[in-house]
Amino acid sequence: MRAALDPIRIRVPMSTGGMIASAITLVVLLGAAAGVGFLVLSGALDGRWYDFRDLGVGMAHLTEWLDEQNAGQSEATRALLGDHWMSWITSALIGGIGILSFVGGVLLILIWVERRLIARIQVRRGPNRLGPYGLLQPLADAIKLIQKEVLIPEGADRFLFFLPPILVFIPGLLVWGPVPWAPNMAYLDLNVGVLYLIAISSLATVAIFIAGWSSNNHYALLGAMRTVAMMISYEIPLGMALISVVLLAGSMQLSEIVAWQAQHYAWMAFLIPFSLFTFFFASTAELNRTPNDIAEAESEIVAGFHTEYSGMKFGLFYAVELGNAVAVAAFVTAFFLGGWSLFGLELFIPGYIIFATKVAAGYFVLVWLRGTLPRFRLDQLMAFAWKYLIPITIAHTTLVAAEVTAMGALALPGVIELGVVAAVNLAFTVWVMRRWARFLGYRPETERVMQPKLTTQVGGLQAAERMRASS
Amino acid sequence: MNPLAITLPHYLVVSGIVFGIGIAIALSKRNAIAVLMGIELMLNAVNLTFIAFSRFGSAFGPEPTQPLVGHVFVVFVLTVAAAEAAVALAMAVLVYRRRETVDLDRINLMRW
Amino acid sequence: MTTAAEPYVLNIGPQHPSTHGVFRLRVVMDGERIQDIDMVVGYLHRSMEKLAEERTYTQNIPFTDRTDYLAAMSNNLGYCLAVERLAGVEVPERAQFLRVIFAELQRLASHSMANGTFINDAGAWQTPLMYMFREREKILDLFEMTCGARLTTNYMRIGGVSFDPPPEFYPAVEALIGELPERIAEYTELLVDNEILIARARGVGVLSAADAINGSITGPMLRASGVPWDLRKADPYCAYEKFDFEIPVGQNGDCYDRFMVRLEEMRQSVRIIRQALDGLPSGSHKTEIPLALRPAPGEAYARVEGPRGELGFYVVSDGGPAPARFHIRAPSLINLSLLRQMAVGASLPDAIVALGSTDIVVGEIDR
Amino acid sequence: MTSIGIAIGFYALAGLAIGSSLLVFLTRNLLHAVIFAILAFIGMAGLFVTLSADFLAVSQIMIYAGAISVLLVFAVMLTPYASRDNGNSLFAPAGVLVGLGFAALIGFIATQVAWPAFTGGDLEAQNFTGTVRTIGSALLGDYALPFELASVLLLAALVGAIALVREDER
Repeated sequence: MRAALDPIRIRVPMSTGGMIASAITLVVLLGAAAGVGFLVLSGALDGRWYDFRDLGVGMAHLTEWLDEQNAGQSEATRALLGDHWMSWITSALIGGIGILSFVGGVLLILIWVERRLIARIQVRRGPNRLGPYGLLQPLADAIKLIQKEVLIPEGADRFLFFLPPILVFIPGLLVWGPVPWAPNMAYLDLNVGVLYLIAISSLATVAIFIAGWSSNNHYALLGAMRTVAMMISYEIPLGMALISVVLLAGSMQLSEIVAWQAQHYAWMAFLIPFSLFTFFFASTAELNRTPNDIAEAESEIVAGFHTEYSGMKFGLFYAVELGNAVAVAAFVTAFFLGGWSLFGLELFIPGYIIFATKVAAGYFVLVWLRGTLPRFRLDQLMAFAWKYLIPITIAHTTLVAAEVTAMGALALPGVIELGVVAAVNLAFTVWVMRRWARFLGYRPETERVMQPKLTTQVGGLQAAERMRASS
Repeated sequence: MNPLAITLPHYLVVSGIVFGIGIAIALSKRNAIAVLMGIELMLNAVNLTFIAFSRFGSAFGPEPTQPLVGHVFVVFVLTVAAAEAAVALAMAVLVYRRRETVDLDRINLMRW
Repeated sequence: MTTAAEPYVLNIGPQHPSTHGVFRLRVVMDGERIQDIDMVVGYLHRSMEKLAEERTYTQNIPFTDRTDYLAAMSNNLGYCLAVERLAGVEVPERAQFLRVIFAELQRLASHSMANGTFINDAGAWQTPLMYMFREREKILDLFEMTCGARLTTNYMRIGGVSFDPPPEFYPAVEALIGELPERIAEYTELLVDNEILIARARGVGVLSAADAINGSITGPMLRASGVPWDLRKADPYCAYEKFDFEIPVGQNGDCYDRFMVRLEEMRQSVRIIRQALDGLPSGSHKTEIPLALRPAPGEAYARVEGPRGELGFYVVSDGGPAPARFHIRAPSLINLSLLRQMAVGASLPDAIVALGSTDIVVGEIDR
Repeated sequence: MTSIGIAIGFYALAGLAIGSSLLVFLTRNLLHAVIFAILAFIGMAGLFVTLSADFLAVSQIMIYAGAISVLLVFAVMLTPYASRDNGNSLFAPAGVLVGLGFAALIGFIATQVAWPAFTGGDLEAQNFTGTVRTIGSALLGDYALPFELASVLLLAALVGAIALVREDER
């Protein structure tokens, strides 16, 4: 595969000045790292407002200060507005603006990232004209989309046609609420966080259906039917995969799930690999991304449910799709890849940077899949969900529940416990996946690649029969 | 009375209004699916009542005697509502297939 | 008594990502299942066969570029063979070899495109297409080097080829066929074992050998159905009888076999080009013919194994400078006619994959 | 519960729930009615949140706005032409009267009865950590039998719904 990228490999010539500059940069970076390490180890940072490792700590200090100010207000104001109104409004505003700007920025930059990555996978260059490295391309795209006319197809239900871009955009923002960026840095740290995610993601189903329905277009309707069928089917394995996580961590709160993984130095990905696989696969189905992008299969139904949407309405669908992909990467990170923890290194590196790195890695896998795999067929995907994933996830969840009970009863040291659990789960996953696939009639040895037969003799039907008989 | 104080009667009034609207929909709509929506609204209103009583009752009090019985009931109501919606809508589809209508005024033969 | 779900009509095309041109499928669907399918062609009709009656024999060569624009060389070749047969023109041996080299390069380019778009139709988001475009691009560079055009080459002439390749052509083509086996191995690695591709293409759009022969389809589709039939072996033209190559024959006749047959044919083409380059005789590349060729009254039919199948040209002369009648046997049109058999009863994605494996070129269907 | 946040939330969400419910009744297009019903369900979920019922609020969104609404839309779509309008039958005036009567009755009871003095105490003071654990232990403790029965009911509904709409294989 190395040869594939050969024609466009970029060679950076290293001049003496460049080497000196990079040496200086390296020294400065090392010095900064040493300084940070000293600061952290000396404990000077712990709990201070300038603790950069966790912006939530600074926020807590700000809230405290605002509450003091609040207490100094007049009796009448406090009776009307309560004791915490200043801190509540401030934290809501800061968190909301933070999430909005993060999601907005991510959407802008990720269009570029995705296009460049896919271009690299496809031996192309990708957008490189507008701005440095083509970075301004998403902006230009957005401006173009805003300028375009929003067409409403004839016979479409105007009210219903208007709603779906909004209805999918709101859940697309809401899912970012419970994301734990650092130990104290989650905007909406619900104690039913997992359920909240499932509930919010299920809201988009109706919106997509309405979008396809109201367009008055067969392609859109086919896409909508496919999407709904797939989303409903894949919500079940998705939820079941998360149940395993919840059982192990003993909480539905995302920050506690991450804290559990950090505390045990064990990522869920090692403990329950099958859940990771299920969650990721089901998420690609929910996201309409390759290999499960049958809902907007370009070669079949043009663009699926948003065939008739143009201009910024299409832009909203597109943005939500990208944003949800990043959100899924974030949840894979939080549930399975240890969130902000990195085996103790989170003491030195800010949690949100670790988290964002993992999110970027997860997102890269999604893009990679998109650039590589063909697409399943609808009935194959549904069969995979109902015949394969759901039975195995049920068995797997039962196993995890038994393990959690046993762990509670035996109370062995953590390393032994979790090691045994990881080994058992891995063995179970491998065994049951192979076994069940065989049970369902999957025979890789007979379905192996059939090379064409080579011959130099030509002929008609009889020759064809002779060749068939000779095999 | 403090206008900011939201108490049990507030919730009960909301629940009553929604329940009334649900009854009105269920009784006066011709379409079976619309009737089903009315019933779902009624169930929702009842759920709100359960939770309101639970919140303003002793369950959330200083020494909870019977914790969250209302909530448990709501869980069952949700279950039943889901089951009911599935079966009722399946019936609506079936009736449509047999008689090409879901107009309740015309489905009057007790047979199809 | 139940009322079944009503079938509805879906118009796939004229503008649709997977019709590969302006071509319309009028599909009657029941849910996702196809009940009936109509192929509506003619959006790209340019009346070539009639126009050809107004132009001299040499002037008609550019028309043949524009029928199957993905295999211009093969079209040129077929037409020139027909006129040569009609007029009794002898072709020098060097020209024969050059014709073989360029026809096989064209086959490589066309099969790259066919396989790439087929995988694209199966849902891989353009990656295999782009990989195969990479090699096609180099082949088109070779064409440009030789005759100045990339797509509509207009290279073959009655009595030979228009230009002798320039000196820099030979190292370039050596380099290309040196690396092509590696590249084809790369596609194999990427695609052939791919579970999803096997699931999508295996058992889809199956045509038995008898069906294929009855439908008079030709080319890789026929061979994928298990019939060992290749005009390069069965009715050798140019210098094909001098080369040592094999024809791949599929086993099931499904879309996957068509893909594999095309991939294997690419390997065989590399073999042929290698032999033709090694044995390239010296001499003239073209027999001089009169500017206004006036063949004796009569008719001739010449056929070549184009990338899509039997590409036949039928030319009738009444003694004048222009053909009295000109007809092209377009393999795409005839191969497409069995799409109905492959698609009815299948689901929409399967039909699209079957259409992709048919490898149609709309310019050739409509002419 | 004396807080400006709760008050604003309550009035906004109550308005959303009641207004959307009214629109379900008033609108002429059945699909629009489904959309408004979803809004009403979401408003109800919001009211659950103001009552500290976190688990139920999320369940409400998941089951009503996520699942039942999809069922409703599907039912509308699978019964074409017959079910596009949301018209009233001859019983509409009577139905509205009954609805008004019920609403008035419940409102009267709610405002006139002297409810116990306990008015939803300050949860922060009690270290309130959510309802999930309590509901879970109740469901698997005192209410284990109804819980299992509910699962049987769901299974029966699943099988029943499939059996009802299954097409004859001919």
